[in-house]
Amino acid sequence: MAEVTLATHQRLELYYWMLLTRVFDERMLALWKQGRGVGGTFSQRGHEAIAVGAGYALGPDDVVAPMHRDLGCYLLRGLTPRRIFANLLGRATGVTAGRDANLHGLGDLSLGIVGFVSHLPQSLPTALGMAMSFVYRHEPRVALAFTGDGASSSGLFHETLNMAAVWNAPLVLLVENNQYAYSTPLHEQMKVFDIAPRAEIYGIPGIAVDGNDVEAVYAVTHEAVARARAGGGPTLIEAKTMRMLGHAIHDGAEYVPPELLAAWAQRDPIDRYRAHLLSEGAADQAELDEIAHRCEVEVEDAIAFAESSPWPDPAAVQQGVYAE
Amino acid sequence: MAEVTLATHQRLELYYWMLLTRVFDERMLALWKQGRGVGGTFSQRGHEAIAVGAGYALGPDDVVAPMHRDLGCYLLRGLTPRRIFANLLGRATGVTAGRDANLHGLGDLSLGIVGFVSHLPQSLPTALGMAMSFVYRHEPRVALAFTGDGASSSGLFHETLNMAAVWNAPLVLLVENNQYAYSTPLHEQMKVFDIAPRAEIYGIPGIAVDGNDVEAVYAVTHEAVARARAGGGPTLIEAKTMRMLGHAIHDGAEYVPPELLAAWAQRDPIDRYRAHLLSEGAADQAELDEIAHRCEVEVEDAIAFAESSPWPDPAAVQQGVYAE
Amino acid sequence: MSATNFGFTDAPVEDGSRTITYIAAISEALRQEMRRDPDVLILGEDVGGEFGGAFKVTKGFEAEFGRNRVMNTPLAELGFTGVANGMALMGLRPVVEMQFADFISSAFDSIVQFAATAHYRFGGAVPWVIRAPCDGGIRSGPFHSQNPEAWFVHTPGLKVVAPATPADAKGLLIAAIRDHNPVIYFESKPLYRSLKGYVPAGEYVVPIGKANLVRAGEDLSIITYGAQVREALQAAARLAAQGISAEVLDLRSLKPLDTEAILATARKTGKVLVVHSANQLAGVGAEVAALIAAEAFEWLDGPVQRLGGLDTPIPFSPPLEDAYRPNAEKIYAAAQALAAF
Amino acid sequence: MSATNFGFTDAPVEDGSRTITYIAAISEALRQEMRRDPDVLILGEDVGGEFGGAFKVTKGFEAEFGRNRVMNTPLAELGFTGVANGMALMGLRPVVEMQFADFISSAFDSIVQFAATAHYRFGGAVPWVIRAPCDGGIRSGPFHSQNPEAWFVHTPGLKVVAPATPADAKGLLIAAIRDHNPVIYFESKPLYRSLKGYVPAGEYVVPIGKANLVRAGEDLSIITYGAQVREALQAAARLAAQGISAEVLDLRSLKPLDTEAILATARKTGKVLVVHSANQLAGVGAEVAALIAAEAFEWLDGPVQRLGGLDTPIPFSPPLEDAYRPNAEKIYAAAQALAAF
Ligand SMILES: Cc1ncc(C[n+]2csc(CCOP(=O)(O)OP(=O)(O)O)c2C)c(N)n1
Ligand SMILES: Cc1ncc(C[n+]2csc(CCOP(=O)(O)OP(=O)(O)O)c2C)c(N)n1
Ligand SMILES: [Mg+2]
Ligand SMILES: [Mg+2]
Repeated sequence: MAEVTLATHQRLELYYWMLLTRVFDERMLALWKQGRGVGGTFSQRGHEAIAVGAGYALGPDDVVAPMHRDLGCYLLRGLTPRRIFANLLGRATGVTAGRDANLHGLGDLSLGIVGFVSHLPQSLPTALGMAMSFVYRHEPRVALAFTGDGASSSGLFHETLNMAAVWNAPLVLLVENNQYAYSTPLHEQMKVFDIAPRAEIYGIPGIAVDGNDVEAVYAVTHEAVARARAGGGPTLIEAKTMRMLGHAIHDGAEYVPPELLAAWAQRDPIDRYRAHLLSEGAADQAELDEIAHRCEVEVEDAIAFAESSPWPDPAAVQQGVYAE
Repeated sequence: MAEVTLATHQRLELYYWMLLTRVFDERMLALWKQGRGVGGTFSQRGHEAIAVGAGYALGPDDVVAPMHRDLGCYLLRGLTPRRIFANLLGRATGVTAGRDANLHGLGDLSLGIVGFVSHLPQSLPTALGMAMSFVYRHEPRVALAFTGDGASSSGLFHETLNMAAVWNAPLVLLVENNQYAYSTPLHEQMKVFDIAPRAEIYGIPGIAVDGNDVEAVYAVTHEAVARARAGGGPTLIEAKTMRMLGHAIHDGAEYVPPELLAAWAQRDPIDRYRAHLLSEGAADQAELDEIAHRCEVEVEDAIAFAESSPWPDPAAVQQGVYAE
Repeated sequence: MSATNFGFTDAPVEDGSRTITYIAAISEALRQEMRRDPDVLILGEDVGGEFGGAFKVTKGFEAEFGRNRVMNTPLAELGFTGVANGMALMGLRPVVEMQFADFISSAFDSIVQFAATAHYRFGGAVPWVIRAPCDGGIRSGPFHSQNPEAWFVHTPGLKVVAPATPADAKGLLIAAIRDHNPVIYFESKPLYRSLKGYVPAGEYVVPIGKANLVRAGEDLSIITYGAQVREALQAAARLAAQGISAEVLDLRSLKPLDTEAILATARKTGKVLVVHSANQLAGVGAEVAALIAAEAFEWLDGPVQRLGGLDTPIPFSPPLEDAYRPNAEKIYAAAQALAAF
Repeated sequence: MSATNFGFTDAPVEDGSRTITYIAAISEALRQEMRRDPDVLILGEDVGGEFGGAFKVTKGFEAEFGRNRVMNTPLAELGFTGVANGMALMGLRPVVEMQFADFISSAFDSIVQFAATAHYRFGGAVPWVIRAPCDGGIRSGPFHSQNPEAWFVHTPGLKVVAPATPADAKGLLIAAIRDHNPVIYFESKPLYRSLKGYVPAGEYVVPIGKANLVRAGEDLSIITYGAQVREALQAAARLAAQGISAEVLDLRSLKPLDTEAILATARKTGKVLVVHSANQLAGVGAEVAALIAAEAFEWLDGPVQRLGGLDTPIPFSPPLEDAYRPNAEKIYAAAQALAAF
């Protein structure tokens, strides 16, 4: 694996984005339990290091196609907690102005983000197309796409990797292997539980990484992004983690063995990184507390903003179907 | 590779089916050039050993989903030259009674053959479903599916292999790697030109075989079928060959380098097998001539039958859309 | 929402009938058919284990029927629907659960190219059922609210049904499982737990292809299906209070359509409003309206009207979704205008 | 068949116009747009190299524009249409060739779920064109003859066009490429080399959404598109010989429909026959007929009639395909019956 050379302020940024994700997620779930949510929403717990570590490895002109567990990536790419929370509540001020639900559709091309589409894994060929537009225009830009272990069973996973390899596309495809697709465990999805080695049949690099180690995720993604930018073609990254809560807000995940969750809880990406930062002296407790406070304030502000935001105007329901 | 133990009469059968395919193909192309064909049709030259060698490895209760270069397999499974030629000419006596074109739709479930559907590679999950019905009913039967290098780029290839592996299905999936998908050469389709090793990522055996050696194709398929029947799960076979004529009747294949064709012509599966049989003393020239004569007669008979067969009754056009 | 039978006239109470929810009726039909016929099996994402599907329709099924008959699939709709094709060709009767009807588009080729044509082409019967939880009004956004029935009604070789009541949910599902053809069964999510009705306990088959006149009337006909039947009945009740007598025809079967029943009601009242949740443009309602316009022309006392979803993706936010979607209120207004024509 | 302009009135001869085939007009439009706009590129199976596509529409393109702009794809419609989505989001203007319109079903999700919704959901414009060689009558069987436009007309967020003449083939393709939305362009294979017509040499744009009254008449209207326009004109000529004056409206654009032109002709003649090659049941003709039935009710002097393909897979054998498919003869008979109503 590549050497990580992160400055202290960058490390604190990683910590901040992970924690912001966590706080956002917790407050979101709490709100839903109080009946203040609209529709359903996806849990993020366990995915913070992946979404943040990988997203952080991109340059400002790169583009990303996150999935439904990548709140951290949306946030660090510049979608504010306000805009996202307002989207969750279907408000006019949300990213999609009430048109798409929860973390779907959170696209903002000015921030280089493609809106997520439910049909998995549609984002993959989309990201490849974006990558190919960079080749077409000789731009030194890279596309990063996220997907899940579940979606890796879909044909589009193969079609995308195959075309990316043939075309030597500047694409990084990251699989968040969280052991489950909804209620379906890995062994009912695939016979070989390692996904990174699939890269071999496409003739591209495939790298597995601890998905609960934010700096490791950052490092492998950074390396893959650099390779892609330099004309070295696509990389498949598999980040292993565990989905620590239900698939979505209504799901109690009774089908997950408690021992498994208990074991992974020991490896919580945020707790681990906090301990790491403290032990390395990158930050003291006061600094970390200040970050935590900042996250709390931001999320509270976002909720207040969202809840007091106007509903979309029903008269505008047919606007925007077509680009003018 | 497994030992081949074929009796002399079996070897002569292999030769007969290959030659019947060749003669059928040649007469078919000639007829089309004379303007006596209806619609288009696919060339078979180069694929005889694969279609015949693999098909011959099945037991009578096994099922097969051939593709558009597997005339030999259709024939040896019991579709007569008459029924197939009548199908090519859209006659009421054809396999599909004029409903489907050329080698599409050549299904006869009483012979364990699934009709080919154009959308590639739809036959693969169909064959997997048939295989799973055998598991469901505890029947010692196997499904064999053929597909091309081109179709191996499609998502269904991955979806089928993945599910077959997870479910340990009695499925043999054979890729006829003939270097081209229509006009598109291998290097525009995939970065790694060997397809058999893809089996590894699914945790199943993957075997490459010389697709112009009928006994070799028979041997690997026979072994895979036996393994599947014994509960050993699926196998991926890659049979390497060359499509020696155009994609279909109208295609001159000017995009194929002549040297490539010339090189492969040296390895013609039928010429090779003829020489092999003679050199091994399995047959003398008179016997082989007799077989050739039989093939000529059968194909001429099939053409005469087809050309003199009635057209389907237009009043029946809406019959058979639904099963009663 | 607690379950009620809303404006429905209760189905005739047969021996052993009980009042159960729409979703319970679906489960019951599946369980009964699996007990009756060992060739019936279930496959789909998350249908097995303790979990029993995103909507818990098959909860407890794996325990009763075993893994062989309740198959969890990987996320691969095109592939596992193709698997159902192969199983069905061999005489099994797979019931495929799409997690949401929206994802049926991922299985499109396996349905419209293979399953729909196999019998016509080579006599291969494909007796599967796809269960597709459809429709919205429950704030689930553009990808968990779709009503894609028109694509399949337009496709030769398929059958399509859409139950509006618990009894029909049971009877049409049993009919679909026993049918020798590929049948897409659109079950309306908004009715799952909010609609109760009498459901016969034993074998109960509602024949595919027969509409149901759920309310007789004189002044106009509302022709609809699925979740909009409930809305239409509510609208009809309000219209009655205004002295307008509306007939409500529940199509139940969308392919084949019950052209006789459609034309009978059109000829009887001379005024027709066709309603569905799917977007109106080139929806199933267009076929119904065109059929009436062609075959009941001389009986018409007013233009055949349609009310469907707008021609936009289905929006998430409550005010937008409400603007998008037909409901009792909008049906009432459209029917009133038509009556006044 | 040698190319003729059949029953068409030649388009007005502009400076530099020439008589060319329908397929040459498609090639010309593509080449001109690629010369004009460096963001226009082509992708699809076998479109590159010396080969230039199954129908040779892009023959010579790779030599002129390079591999970057004429991309051969692996056999993966869902994937490469998804690639076009991504390229289009970044401002390129990919023109995707489906080898046959039939294979568009393999790309379904990338079209109906992603491309169709991206702008509504997050403002992502997807300015691609899919070229889909459709229609039959040329003995190519169930999988090389399909007319799948109804699926897409029913899908919010798409545009759909279907040229009937060489001039429109050019003008609509240029309009489609310049449109900021996903446009599916159904080109009629049976017209490729059998139909010639005047085509303006330079930039020539036929606006999407405008129908074309190709023949004026008094007694009835035939509304159609694609290859059936030629058939309708032949029928109209025969009708004229019988003293029946038929108006022929070529829709050209199926989504959006030119409702104004449709209603104008319906109101003018009071009798309408809607014709298309696609199977009739729940086809685009149903929408057109339903629209007329609702909005031109008081002007109608006879039932709106439809003539489309049968509700079967498209059969291969000549007598079966001829029985399946509308043609001038059948249009003539249906129009005559309608005129006599
Ligand atoms: C084509 C398709 N089928 C079904 C679904 C429903 N669905 C949503 S998420 C999900 C599981 C996805 O698992 P995975 O890819 O592992 O992502 P995770 O949720 O575990 O992060 C399923 C089946 C979908 N979104 N798309
Ligand atoms: C989904 C789909 N797209 C396109 C086609 C058109 N098509 C027919 S055969 C073919 C090439 C297939 O190549 P391969 O799988 O290698 O088989 P081969 O013809 O070489 O034997 C193509 C593109 C098709 N049949 N199905
Ligand atoms: Mg997962
Ligand atoms: Mg090939």
